[in-house]
Amino acid sequence: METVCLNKSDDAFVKAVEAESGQRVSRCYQCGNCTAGCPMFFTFDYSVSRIMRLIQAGQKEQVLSSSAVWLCAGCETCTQRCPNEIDVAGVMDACRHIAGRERKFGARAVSAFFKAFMDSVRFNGRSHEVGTMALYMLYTGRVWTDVELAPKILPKGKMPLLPHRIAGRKEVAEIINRFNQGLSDPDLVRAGSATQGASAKEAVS
Amino acid sequence: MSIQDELKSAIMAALPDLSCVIGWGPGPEPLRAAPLFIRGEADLEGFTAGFLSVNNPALYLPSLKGSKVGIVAKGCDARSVGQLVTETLIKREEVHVIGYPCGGVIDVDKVAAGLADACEPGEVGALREDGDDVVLDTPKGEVRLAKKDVTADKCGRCTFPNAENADVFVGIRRAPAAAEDTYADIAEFEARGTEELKAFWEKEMSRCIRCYACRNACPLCVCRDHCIAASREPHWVSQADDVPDKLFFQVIHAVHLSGRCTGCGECERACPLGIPVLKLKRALSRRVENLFGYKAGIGTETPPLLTFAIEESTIKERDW
Amino acid sequence: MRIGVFICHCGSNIAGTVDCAGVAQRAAAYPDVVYSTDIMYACAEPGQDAVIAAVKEHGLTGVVVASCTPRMHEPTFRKAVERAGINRYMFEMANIREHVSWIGKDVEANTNKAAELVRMAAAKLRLNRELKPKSFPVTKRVLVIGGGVAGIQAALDAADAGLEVVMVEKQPTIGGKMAKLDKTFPTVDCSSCILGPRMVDVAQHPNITLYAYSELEEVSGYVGNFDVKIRKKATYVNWDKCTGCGLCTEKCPSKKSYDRFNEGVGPTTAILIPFPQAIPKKASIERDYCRLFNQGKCGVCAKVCPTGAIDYAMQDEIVEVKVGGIVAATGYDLVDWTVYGEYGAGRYPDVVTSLQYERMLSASGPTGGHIKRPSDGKEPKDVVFIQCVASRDPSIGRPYCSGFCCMYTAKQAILTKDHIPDSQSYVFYMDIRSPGKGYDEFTRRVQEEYGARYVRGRVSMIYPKGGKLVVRGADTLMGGQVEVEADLVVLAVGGEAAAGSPALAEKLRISYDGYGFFMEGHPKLKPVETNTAGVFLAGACQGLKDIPSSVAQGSAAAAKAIGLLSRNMLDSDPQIAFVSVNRCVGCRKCIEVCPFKAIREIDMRGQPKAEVIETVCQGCGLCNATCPQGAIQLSHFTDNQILAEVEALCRF
Amino acid sequence: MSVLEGKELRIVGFLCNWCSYGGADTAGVGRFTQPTDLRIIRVPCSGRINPLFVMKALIGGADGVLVSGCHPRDCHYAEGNYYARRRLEVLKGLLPVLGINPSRFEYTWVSASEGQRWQHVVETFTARIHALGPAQAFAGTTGPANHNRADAMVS
Amino acid sequence: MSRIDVGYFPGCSGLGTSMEYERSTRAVCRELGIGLREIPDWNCCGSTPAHSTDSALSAALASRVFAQGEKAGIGDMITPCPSCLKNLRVALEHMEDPLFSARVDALTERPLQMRHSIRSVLQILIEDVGPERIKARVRRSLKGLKVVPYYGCLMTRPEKIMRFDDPENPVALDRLLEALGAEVLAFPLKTDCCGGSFAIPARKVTPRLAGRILDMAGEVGADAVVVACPLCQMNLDLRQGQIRAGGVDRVLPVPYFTQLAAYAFGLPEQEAAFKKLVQDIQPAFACMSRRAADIEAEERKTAAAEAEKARLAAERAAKAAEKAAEKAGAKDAAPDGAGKKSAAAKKPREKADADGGEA
Repeated sequence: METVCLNKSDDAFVKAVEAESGQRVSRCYQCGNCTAGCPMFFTFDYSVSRIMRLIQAGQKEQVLSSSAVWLCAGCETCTQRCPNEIDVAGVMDACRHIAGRERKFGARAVSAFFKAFMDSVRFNGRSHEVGTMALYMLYTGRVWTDVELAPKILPKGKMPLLPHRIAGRKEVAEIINRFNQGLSDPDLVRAGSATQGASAKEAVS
Repeated sequence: MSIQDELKSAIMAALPDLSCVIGWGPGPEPLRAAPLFIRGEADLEGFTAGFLSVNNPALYLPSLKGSKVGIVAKGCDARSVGQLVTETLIKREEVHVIGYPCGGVIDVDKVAAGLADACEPGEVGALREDGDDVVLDTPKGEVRLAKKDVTADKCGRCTFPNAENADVFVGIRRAPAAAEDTYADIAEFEARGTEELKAFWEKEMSRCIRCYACRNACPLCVCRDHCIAASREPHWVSQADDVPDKLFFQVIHAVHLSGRCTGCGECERACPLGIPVLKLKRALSRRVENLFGYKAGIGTETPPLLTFAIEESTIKERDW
Repeated sequence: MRIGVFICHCGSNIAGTVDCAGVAQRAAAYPDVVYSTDIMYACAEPGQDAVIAAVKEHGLTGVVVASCTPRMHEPTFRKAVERAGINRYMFEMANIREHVSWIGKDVEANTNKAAELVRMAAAKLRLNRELKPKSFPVTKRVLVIGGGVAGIQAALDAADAGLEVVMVEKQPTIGGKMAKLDKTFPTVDCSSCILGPRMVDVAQHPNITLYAYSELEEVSGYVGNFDVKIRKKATYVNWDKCTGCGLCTEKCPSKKSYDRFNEGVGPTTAILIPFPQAIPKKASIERDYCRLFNQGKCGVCAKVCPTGAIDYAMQDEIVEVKVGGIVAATGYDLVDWTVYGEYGAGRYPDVVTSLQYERMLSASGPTGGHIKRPSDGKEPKDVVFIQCVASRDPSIGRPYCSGFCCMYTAKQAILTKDHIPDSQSYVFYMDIRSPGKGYDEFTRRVQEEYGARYVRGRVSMIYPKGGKLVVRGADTLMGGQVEVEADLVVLAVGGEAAAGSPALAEKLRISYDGYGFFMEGHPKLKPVETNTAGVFLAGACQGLKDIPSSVAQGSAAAAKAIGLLSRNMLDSDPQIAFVSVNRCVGCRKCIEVCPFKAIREIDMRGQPKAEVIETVCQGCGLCNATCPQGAIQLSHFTDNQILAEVEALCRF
Repeated sequence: MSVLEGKELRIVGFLCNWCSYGGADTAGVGRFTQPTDLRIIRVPCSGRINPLFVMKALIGGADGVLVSGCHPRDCHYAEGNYYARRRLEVLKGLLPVLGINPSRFEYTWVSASEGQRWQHVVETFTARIHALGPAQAFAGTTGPANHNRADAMVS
Repeated sequence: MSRIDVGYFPGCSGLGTSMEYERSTRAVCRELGIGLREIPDWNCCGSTPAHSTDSALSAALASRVFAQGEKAGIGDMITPCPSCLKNLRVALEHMEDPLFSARVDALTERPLQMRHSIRSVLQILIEDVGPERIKARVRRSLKGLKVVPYYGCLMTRPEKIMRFDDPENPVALDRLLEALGAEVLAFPLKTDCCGGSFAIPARKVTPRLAGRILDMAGEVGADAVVVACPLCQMNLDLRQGQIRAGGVDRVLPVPYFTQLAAYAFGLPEQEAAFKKLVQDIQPAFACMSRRAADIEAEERKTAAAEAEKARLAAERAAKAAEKAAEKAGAKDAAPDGAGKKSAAAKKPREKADADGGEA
């Protein structure tokens, strides 16, 4: 354990989380209801209410490097029951966004799975279960993941080996590429993205 | 028998019970009839009821309270009577209303415009109705004008040509000129925008001479000698010849008449400078009608600003 | 006029963001101002003395004080100027604290605004006239609405002081919420043992008239002379004949009525006496459950009643009373907790409210003082208490702390251990709020001596599993999730203003807040007064509070009523309408709109004129705004006075 | 009225004593920061407000006029605000025809407990008036008659 | 029957692990007169990985789906998958904000023109078709089948976005299953989380969360857990082995509600697609048949008793009426006895009509 120096609270981080999530974290009075109802609690390093507290205290490093923000399943139970009407799941999502931008992945397997999924979507326009699993195994080296399920599901004919590729898959890939180029950055958009967006598009093509 | 004659016999029939009957008689000029107070048959000489019967005889009723009076009434005059009764400013049993079907009245300013260079309206010798036209004798010969072009604006939108509350009605009821008052004139006026209208009133009110003819012609002005425009206790306006003060007087008159004005138009007609002061009152009447479905002088319900509803279905209060 | 202006610093409250000396300097140039100064605390004794001294020294005939809101200190300064020999209405206040210094930090803007407000006040003052109150006789009787512990205290105190008291209670018995409690904190003494005798006193006091099962129908009139209509609801039992023997309740065949007094813990009969110590101890019929009323056949109670008191044809009755003062003591209700789907929304029988639990604890309750699970009647071993249910919860519009739940939960945990020695209590709480004599010690005792496990965290969900209730909660101090398998869950449900409070407030013409609690005259200085003279507040209707505070407020409200009615005559407010007869044209518009029928038509030399009935006029000024020729004016708020303020603000 | 030119506009408030003036006090006690433009005239009841006061202020150069009374059903005098509601609602119909932007006038209800609502009302209305900018005087004034008139009333 | 035409977004899993949901949804909609117009060349909504990365990215993928809808003139659409539904609804909600909308447009370069709405298949069945019409379409009642409805976490949450049913105790699925004839058991974990997609990266999640749900279903005596979400279905059905390894020993079939509806409507196995389930549903149906026979026998007994009671009551009433008529006859010449008779005679005919309508 380390002594937390409260003078060194990262207020910019607090503001960033509030801006990203649209929530006011100061409304949280630490009743613990989010933690109480959280189904994923047992996988977390910090409970949800601890995450909320750490955000309030501007403890950026602890929040962004935690596994909890990545393991949140987004089930919305905390949001539903928060007496202060904070979209807690939205705050967790926002932390994930910020962590992702800063290349901090507190739960490698989860972020690898997300990447595998998004790659599958980028290639095909839709997600392809077999493809996603293959990519996931590739990214994590966990080649035995769920392999015992294969004999159960394969005979059912529910796992087509080939993806359904959509005609507009390039368009979908473009969306993801533009995002990766930062074209949806709020400041950029606010500054009048029309021209910049167009020029950026030319650069890509 | 002409309507005129029928009216005369109706007046004579009623006169024994009345202190007088108010109608119209010869005025200072052939185009302007004047109020005529009939106390005997002799007074009927020159009695007229028709195109020139512009004045609203209801104007005199409150001051004659206490004795039973008859009036010959156009539809709009009868609305004034109705409103005065509703507000208990006069007693219904003290008024004997003799109604007749009104076909509209003259607007002398329009005649003047129609005459153009021929002569001044005051120089016209006589007016004769001929079908849809009026024929005027002028020093430069006869001038024929379309009647609708010299009829008062209010008559064009008249929904109440017959004195429906009359004790005696002479003639056959006329169909109204319009099914309802759409206040199109006000909508059009308002559409000119606040900036233009501000300039409009600045210009119009700069011409106002503070003669109060508008107020004096209003049958529903109850204040009479105690108008707050001429008082220090309370002291609402100064006596200065300023546009804001003069405009404020018009606001006073309009606000005092909101939910009460029957739209008889006497204020505007009486203005020697032709300032369209009726517009302000009609703007408020439109609002009152839209909000409360109230038309002054028709029916006997309490005027809307002297009562209330706990839930106002038509008032959408601003949600902050 | 010679006007003196005093700009108050209010310590730093005003002077912090207003240049008071600067304002005083600017005010010196206003018309008729002959003396202007700033002053540290105008309301304090030296401040008042300075005002008085200045009046005498400078021959002032009018005074402006710029300080706090007139709703606070106008009476103070009026008295001060009166001591200086000026009529109290030759005084105006400019509110430069609540409306200036406290709502902005821009010193330049604040100073300018303060100076403008002083200019307005001075402009109005120049038109003020001396006004003198008239006096009128008062009715020495007080109405107490609500027969809970606060109302009982107020009624007894007022009655002991010699006032006649009329008490109106909505339920068939007085006693309120306290009568339902088993024990009280922090002494754990028997609730009915301390309340019961007080209830009996109410019944027996010669000065108290009790209308139980009655409601306030209508109030008119004003301080000193209210006219009150009370609706005595039909009980279908003639209470003059009913002896409270209870034979009818034994024989009543309809045995599934909702037991209001026992909060629905077990059913009751359609004709009932709510509980053995009920005052009045009379039977009444719950029409909704009575077989005779619903099936047209029965009449058992009428047959068995030895005094023939049953009267199925009974109708509501309206009683009219005249009173001089009113005490509202309508208490509170529990919030409808079934909005919490995660707690089962009422689907699980073994999730009960704290008040239901009180009835289960009470020896005179439906379980005879044995704690039993509603589902199977078994004695629970693991009992979970959840605090802050419907308190401190903005998501359901109840963001406030109910104030008493922490303490009664501690008490209930203690009683649970007393009743079932081998039981274990778990208390989920957010913060323990125990500021009161012996209160915090009490919450320590329940943990240290009675072994209740206090868990700091809210409960997310309750669900049944295998005959138990699983309580999913958090222990934020431990930093994690916890679960308890409970036999019984007691929800410490928060309170809200009693049903119908806003409607009653409207009848009484008092204000209420966004939650329906009645507004006190001033949060600090007028805690039991309201903005309506002669109407006082006692108990939880003003804001949730526990028994000691309710009793204290009941006494305070009584003291206010006693003080008011100790005088034979009251001064009327001279800020009423007056007619200038020569301007009046008798158009009757003022008569038409006056909400109080305070204007009548008189005949003056054959002319109709309006006349204000001075004792009836309340000074709203509606007539003034209605009169086209301004013939009727409201004293102290005349057209000219308001116009002077408007014109002080106009630039053209 | 003298306001801080370029910073403030002239906003006149007519508030009933029992609810809205109390609400403004509550806002003050709660330190709910508000723009400084508003000057409040206290009247016993919104029913006391003659619509002509509003007109007087608007023609006299106020940039905005705000009336606030008790919520319907909550009038200290039982009915005053009901009349006020009708009269002020009707008055709104006169302003545009007269050449005055109707947005310069508004009425609302604020109770004595609603400090925050009052803050919101003041902020919103002040922002609205600032968006409209200063009102233009009706041309044709010969002199500063008003203050003379106030003197005349006194004499 | 009035036809409903609506856009249809199947979601990616419909092409794979939830093809039985997809197939039965189409069949059930067809039978209920809901015309499904599939969004042309639709793409993945991005699911959890997208919204975990960025809200605008997630909304952009959703926005393309709506844009494809616009191409075909579709503004209102439905989807069977609650996870897709949440993403699409959140996107619509966020895009109300112009700045956010501009950020999305910067990614798609296809600004939306129409108003869009999206609801779930369950929602359209309950709100637009209604339990009554569904009941009327039943040919093979599920009488005797004890089920628990499992909604999953997202069908009704977040409340402000989904605006459907009670977020804590939803009942739409209950009503629908009751309409099919099933006995719906009280189930306290209707909206508990099953672990979602975290079954893959975090192995210990499913045995615990899905296990808790299966265990509770078994405890309350369910024959089957009825679901409306592909991910929930996979966790509860495919992963029952993993769950068992985690210590919860319950074997329960986990059909989609649309499969049960297809069955109840008398549609062929090809459309109900029960064979696609990992856990066999036939034992549950066997239970159902046995119980149905018992219930029907019981019902016949009570019906007979009721009829006897009614007959006796009618007799008594008739006698009383006769007596009254005799009494009144002295004063009134025309006693009205016929009215009653005709009313009594009308009853059987009504019943026959109803039967005819059924058949």
